Amino acid sequence: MDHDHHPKTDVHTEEAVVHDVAAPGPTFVAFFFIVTLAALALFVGFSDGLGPWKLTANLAIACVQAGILAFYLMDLRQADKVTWLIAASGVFWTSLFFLFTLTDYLTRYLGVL
Amino acid sequence: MAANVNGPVAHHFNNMGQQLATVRMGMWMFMATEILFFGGAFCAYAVYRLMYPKDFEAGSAALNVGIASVNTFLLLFSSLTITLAIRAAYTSRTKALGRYLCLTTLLGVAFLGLKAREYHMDYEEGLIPNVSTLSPEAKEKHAARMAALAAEGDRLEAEAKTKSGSEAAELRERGIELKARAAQPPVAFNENVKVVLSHNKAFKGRPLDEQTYDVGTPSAANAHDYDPFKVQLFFMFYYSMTGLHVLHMIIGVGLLTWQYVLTRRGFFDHNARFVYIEVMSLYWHFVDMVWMFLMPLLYLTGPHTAGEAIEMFKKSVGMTGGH
Amino acid sequence: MAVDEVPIPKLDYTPQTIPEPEPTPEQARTRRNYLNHTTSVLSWLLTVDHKRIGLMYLVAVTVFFLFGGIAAGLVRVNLVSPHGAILELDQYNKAFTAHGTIMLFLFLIPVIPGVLGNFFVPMMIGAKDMAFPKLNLASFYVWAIGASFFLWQLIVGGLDPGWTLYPPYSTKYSHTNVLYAGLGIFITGFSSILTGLNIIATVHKMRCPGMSWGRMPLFIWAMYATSVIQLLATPVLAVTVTMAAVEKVFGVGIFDPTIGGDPILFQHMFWFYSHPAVYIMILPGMGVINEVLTCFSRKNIFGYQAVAWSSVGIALVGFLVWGHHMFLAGQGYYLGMVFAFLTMLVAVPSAIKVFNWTATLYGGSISFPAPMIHAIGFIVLFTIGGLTGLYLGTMGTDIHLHDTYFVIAHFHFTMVGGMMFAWQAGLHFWWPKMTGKMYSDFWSRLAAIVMITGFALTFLPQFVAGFQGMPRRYPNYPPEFQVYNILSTAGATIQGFGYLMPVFYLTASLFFGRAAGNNPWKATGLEWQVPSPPDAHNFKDIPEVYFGPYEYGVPDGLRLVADGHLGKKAVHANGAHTGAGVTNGS
Amino acid sequence: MFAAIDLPTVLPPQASEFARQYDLLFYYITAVCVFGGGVVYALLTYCCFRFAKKEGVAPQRILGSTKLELIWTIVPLIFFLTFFVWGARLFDVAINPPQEAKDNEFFVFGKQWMWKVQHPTGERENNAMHIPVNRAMKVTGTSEDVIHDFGIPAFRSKFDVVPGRYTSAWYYPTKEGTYHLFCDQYCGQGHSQMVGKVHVLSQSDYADFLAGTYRRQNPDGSFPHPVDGSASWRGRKLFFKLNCISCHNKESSARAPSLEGIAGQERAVRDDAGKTINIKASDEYIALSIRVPTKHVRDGWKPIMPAFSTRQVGEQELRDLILYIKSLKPGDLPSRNEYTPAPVGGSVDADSLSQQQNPNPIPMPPQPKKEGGTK
Repeated sequence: MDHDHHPKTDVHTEEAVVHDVAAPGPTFVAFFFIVTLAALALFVGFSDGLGPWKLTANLAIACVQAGILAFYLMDLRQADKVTWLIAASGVFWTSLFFLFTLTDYLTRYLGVL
Repeated sequence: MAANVNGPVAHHFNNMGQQLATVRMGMWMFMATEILFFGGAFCAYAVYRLMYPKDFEAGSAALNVGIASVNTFLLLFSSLTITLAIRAAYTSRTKALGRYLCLTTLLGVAFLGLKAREYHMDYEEGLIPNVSTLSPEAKEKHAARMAALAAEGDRLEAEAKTKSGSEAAELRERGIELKARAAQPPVAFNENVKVVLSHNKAFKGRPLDEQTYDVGTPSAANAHDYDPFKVQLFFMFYYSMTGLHVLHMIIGVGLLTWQYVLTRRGFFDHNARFVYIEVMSLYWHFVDMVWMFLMPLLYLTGPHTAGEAIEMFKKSVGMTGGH
Repeated sequence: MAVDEVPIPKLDYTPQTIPEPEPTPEQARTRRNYLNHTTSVLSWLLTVDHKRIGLMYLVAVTVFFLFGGIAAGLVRVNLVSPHGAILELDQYNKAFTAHGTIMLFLFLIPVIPGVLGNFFVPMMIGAKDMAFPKLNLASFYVWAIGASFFLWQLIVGGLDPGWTLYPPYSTKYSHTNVLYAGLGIFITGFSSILTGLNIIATVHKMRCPGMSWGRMPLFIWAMYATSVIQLLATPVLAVTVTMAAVEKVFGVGIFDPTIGGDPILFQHMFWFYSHPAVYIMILPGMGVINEVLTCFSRKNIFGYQAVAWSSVGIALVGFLVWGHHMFLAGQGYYLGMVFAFLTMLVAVPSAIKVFNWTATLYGGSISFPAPMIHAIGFIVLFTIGGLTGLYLGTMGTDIHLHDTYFVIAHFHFTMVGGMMFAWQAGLHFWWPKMTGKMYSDFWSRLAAIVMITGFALTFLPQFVAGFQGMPRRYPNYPPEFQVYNILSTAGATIQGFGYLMPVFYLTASLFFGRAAGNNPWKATGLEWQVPSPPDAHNFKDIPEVYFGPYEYGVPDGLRLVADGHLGKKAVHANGAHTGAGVTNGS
Repeated sequence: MFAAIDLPTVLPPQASEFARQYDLLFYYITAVCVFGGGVVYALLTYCCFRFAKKEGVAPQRILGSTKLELIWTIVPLIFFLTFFVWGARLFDVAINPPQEAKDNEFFVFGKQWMWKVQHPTGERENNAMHIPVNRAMKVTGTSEDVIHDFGIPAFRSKFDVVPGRYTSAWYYPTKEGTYHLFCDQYCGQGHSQMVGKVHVLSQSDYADFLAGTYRRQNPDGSFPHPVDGSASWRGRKLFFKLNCISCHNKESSARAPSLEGIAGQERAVRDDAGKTINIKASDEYIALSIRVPTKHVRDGWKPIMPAFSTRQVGEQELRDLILYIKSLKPGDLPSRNEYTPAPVGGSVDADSLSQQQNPNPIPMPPQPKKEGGTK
């Protein structure tokens, strides 16, 4: 344990309580990208070109969309470390659940029966 | 920025900074929970999508992609407006804040309205497993098929009389089998979904049960041949996942309306209270995000065409008198 | 032994005040505290005071513990005879299901976070309240609503698929109220999420000056780890029950093999929550033990960092071991290996804790009031529980022990032998602070000993029965197992008496108990530096902390400190100098 | 209720090769745990007494020791990992049957609430499994409704039986005897009745069992009727169903000759011409005297037996009857008013055997009252 005897008053400092209100520019640019990607997703969905890769492509697009949304519209880019940690842990644990469960279904019949 | 923040500090906080940071953190944690919540459903979906890709694509082909596409854009725009709302709140422009909240609410309501219409159409088409009854069209199609089966059965038995020995026995067996099958009662959902899929031009699959049992030799395996029961499985996911999303939407719309009222009452004149708008916007963005993933997983996996989508949407909102 | 010698920190500041003397009986009688500053019924039902909410949890949880206990009693009595002594088959199934669901969802999960967590997390970190007081109240009522669903399904005929609710039995073949129970689980789970969220926010944002992570009491660390699990695991259970409910309503479903569903998937989703859930149950208990052991051995915890981080370690790795419930369920062999390996890893932090606790006692000056006896009992019983867990986490040995009484015994050794005794320890430890009254020393010690004896007698024989292959959830069984069951039932009876005793002497202490005083145990936690019962807002001024939580190393801390042994003037042994007028009656 | 408490052995019987390997690991873990727990308890006791509160003795100020932390992190971890490795290898053994086991594959169907066992040869039995000793065998199972679990403690073997899937285990039984068969996965009301017996037979006995003539001599020397699942057991059921028993019975009334031990014996009969001849009681003879009883009538008996045409007794049934009659040894014929056939599940012989063979029979629990029972 640390032994500096000066009280830490970290939680009491006036931290940046308001995200600096960037000029609406970035917001609109981000939004424009999101909408374009949505349109692209529809286009991919309606075309039969990609075949089995259609879903993969669309999910990739969705991830990009979500990223932009979180980063610019939800101001994650200005958020503090803890917020990042929380958001990351949510995604991380979900991916763990996916990883293990799907592993079961993909390896279930290896070496057994 | 922090300097000109004014507003009441709750009894148990020491200063505004602590209070705002806490509220914000709480909301982010709640969203981490939500990620896990939908993550669970998505994982279950993924498992079955891996098991039965063709059937899930068939199920997707039976959905109303027209409404879904329009809804996507509605939701995206609402995402923009709520962002503008929070920007307005930051700079304490309460008039603009009110406008944007109102706009967002309306977009949300529009989404829900269309969604309701979509569910209603699913109901009309009889796409609710174990609840729906045979749709008229499905009824006559099924009746015709069964009649054909029965006739074929009779023909085989008659033919059997002309033959002799094992050959005759074989024919008779087959005839009896076909007639027995013709006598079986239909599974309403399965027949309905076959009809709906037959309307989808882009979809070229045949139901496996007809493939295996029906008259004539099975045609060459098709990329989209599907098993109606697995399609039921898909629809269970469709209903539970969109249902959960709609539930979140309804809650969101409720909160938005409430905040709109508060705005009009001047609750947000203390600009420190922007944080409530902010967490609201986070929630709303999250709901939007979920839809971004539901769209490709549920609606866009199956074969569709843009024309069909437009057609469907027109039909949904009654611009054309059905087919 | 080799120890890292750290000198007692010298203070380089001058505290303003020396602590107030104990209040005179006069003051004690007249001062207003959180119990009596308002008295109307509504002021209790609608309170946002974390301490009152904690008390409401205490009452509710105790009631449900009695319900669950009655169900357990029925089960045990029935098993006296190989043919089933008193219950029909379906009645028995409903009895053990009621026992399981009530004890897990309505007692073990809410008990320590709900009562001690609510009450003491803010006080121990020097906060005036939880981060979200209203949310705190809401989560209590949400929990109450969920609980009422459990009660309702009990009233309208009970539930029989067992607390694990495995489909397809629960969704297709059980004619009992699975839907109500599912709803109950969903709602109580939601409450558990909110509580966890609240505690995390509180720990992050509400700590008083100087209360750095390295100076937090270990109970806070444990509660923090618990809350992380609650936050990230519970939603998956919620969605699982939702899907099961959809399946039951539509009658055709996601976990139903007849249309291509896979019942094993339910087990994955269920255990993704329910295995971490056992850590939700045990971690707070471990936290309590740290407080009690250090206090009654008058020592620093041995290896603060190790104990703190082992809590976090358990919380994290605990997420990745759920598959060891499914070795034989048809789960893939290779995935099973991964899970078995991680299970062995998660066993280590628990071992670390046990060793550290034992080492904490070394060189102490140990006294044995009721809380300490419970705590020692915890270590003894939890050790057995943890070690027998190794048999079940080892793939090979799990084959034979899976779903036998060995599992039952193991589970109860961790949950009852661990959690239940930690709860008793915590309750007896903080009771004087919560109520301001001291209970009977004799009866409390007697009760502790009776509980421990009864418990050991109940569950030790079940290990043998389990190794012989007696399956769980059997209303009747081959007679060769009868002797073990009779022993168990005898033990259960003793245990029952043990659990009833506190209800009486604690209640009695409210009326006849002597005033406890501010700090009866001479403990160092911040919560002990304020009068008992505390004021409505805990601290009049924000306390400041200057060094770690367990400075009992200073012989009889308070007095010597007051004599200026450390620094110039008074500071409590844990370095908290609470501001002026905390202790004077209003 | 307390009348007969059988004092059990502490350890379950060890009746298969896997059980032997299993117990090795089990006792290894036990040894380690007893040692580790012992250390903790010893320290705990020492501290509690040595450092109990004394006047004037101040507690020491010990904050911890990185060295000790490392020791008690790493040492347990090493042991735990040995458990893991050994355990994983054992599990590997349990789920990977050798080729000869695969060639000898039994099948079990779990059903609320009974086990149906099918032998590689197609023989079927309920809640009982007769298997040969010293011969590897594989059991594959599936369920007709909910998840069950096919567990045999004596073999330390267990596997969940999941609807819509095939799961399996394999045994190499090493000790003859009768052992418990449990359903270990909760499956509803009758869960605790979903139990049975595993009979490990010598190779020759198992051959007899498949031939349908397997008899197990009880300790008291008496022979019970044929075992459930065998052909002659089916024959026995027919023997009652067709009311043969009303004349051919233990009491051997004046109406019909006893049939005990006639197989292969020379017998004096009157043919339809009325002259007495000697005929060896071959299968064909027995068949004929069921189809056309008046053809050869046993000396000294009236030709009153009704004929049983193929409509009443199919050829396969007839075969079962013959096997039963051939299997009858002196004193075997049931009494006229004996109750059979065996109730589904608890087969009569499984119990009557277990009464003598195994001191701890599965009791017949109270039957479920409400519906939802047998589907």
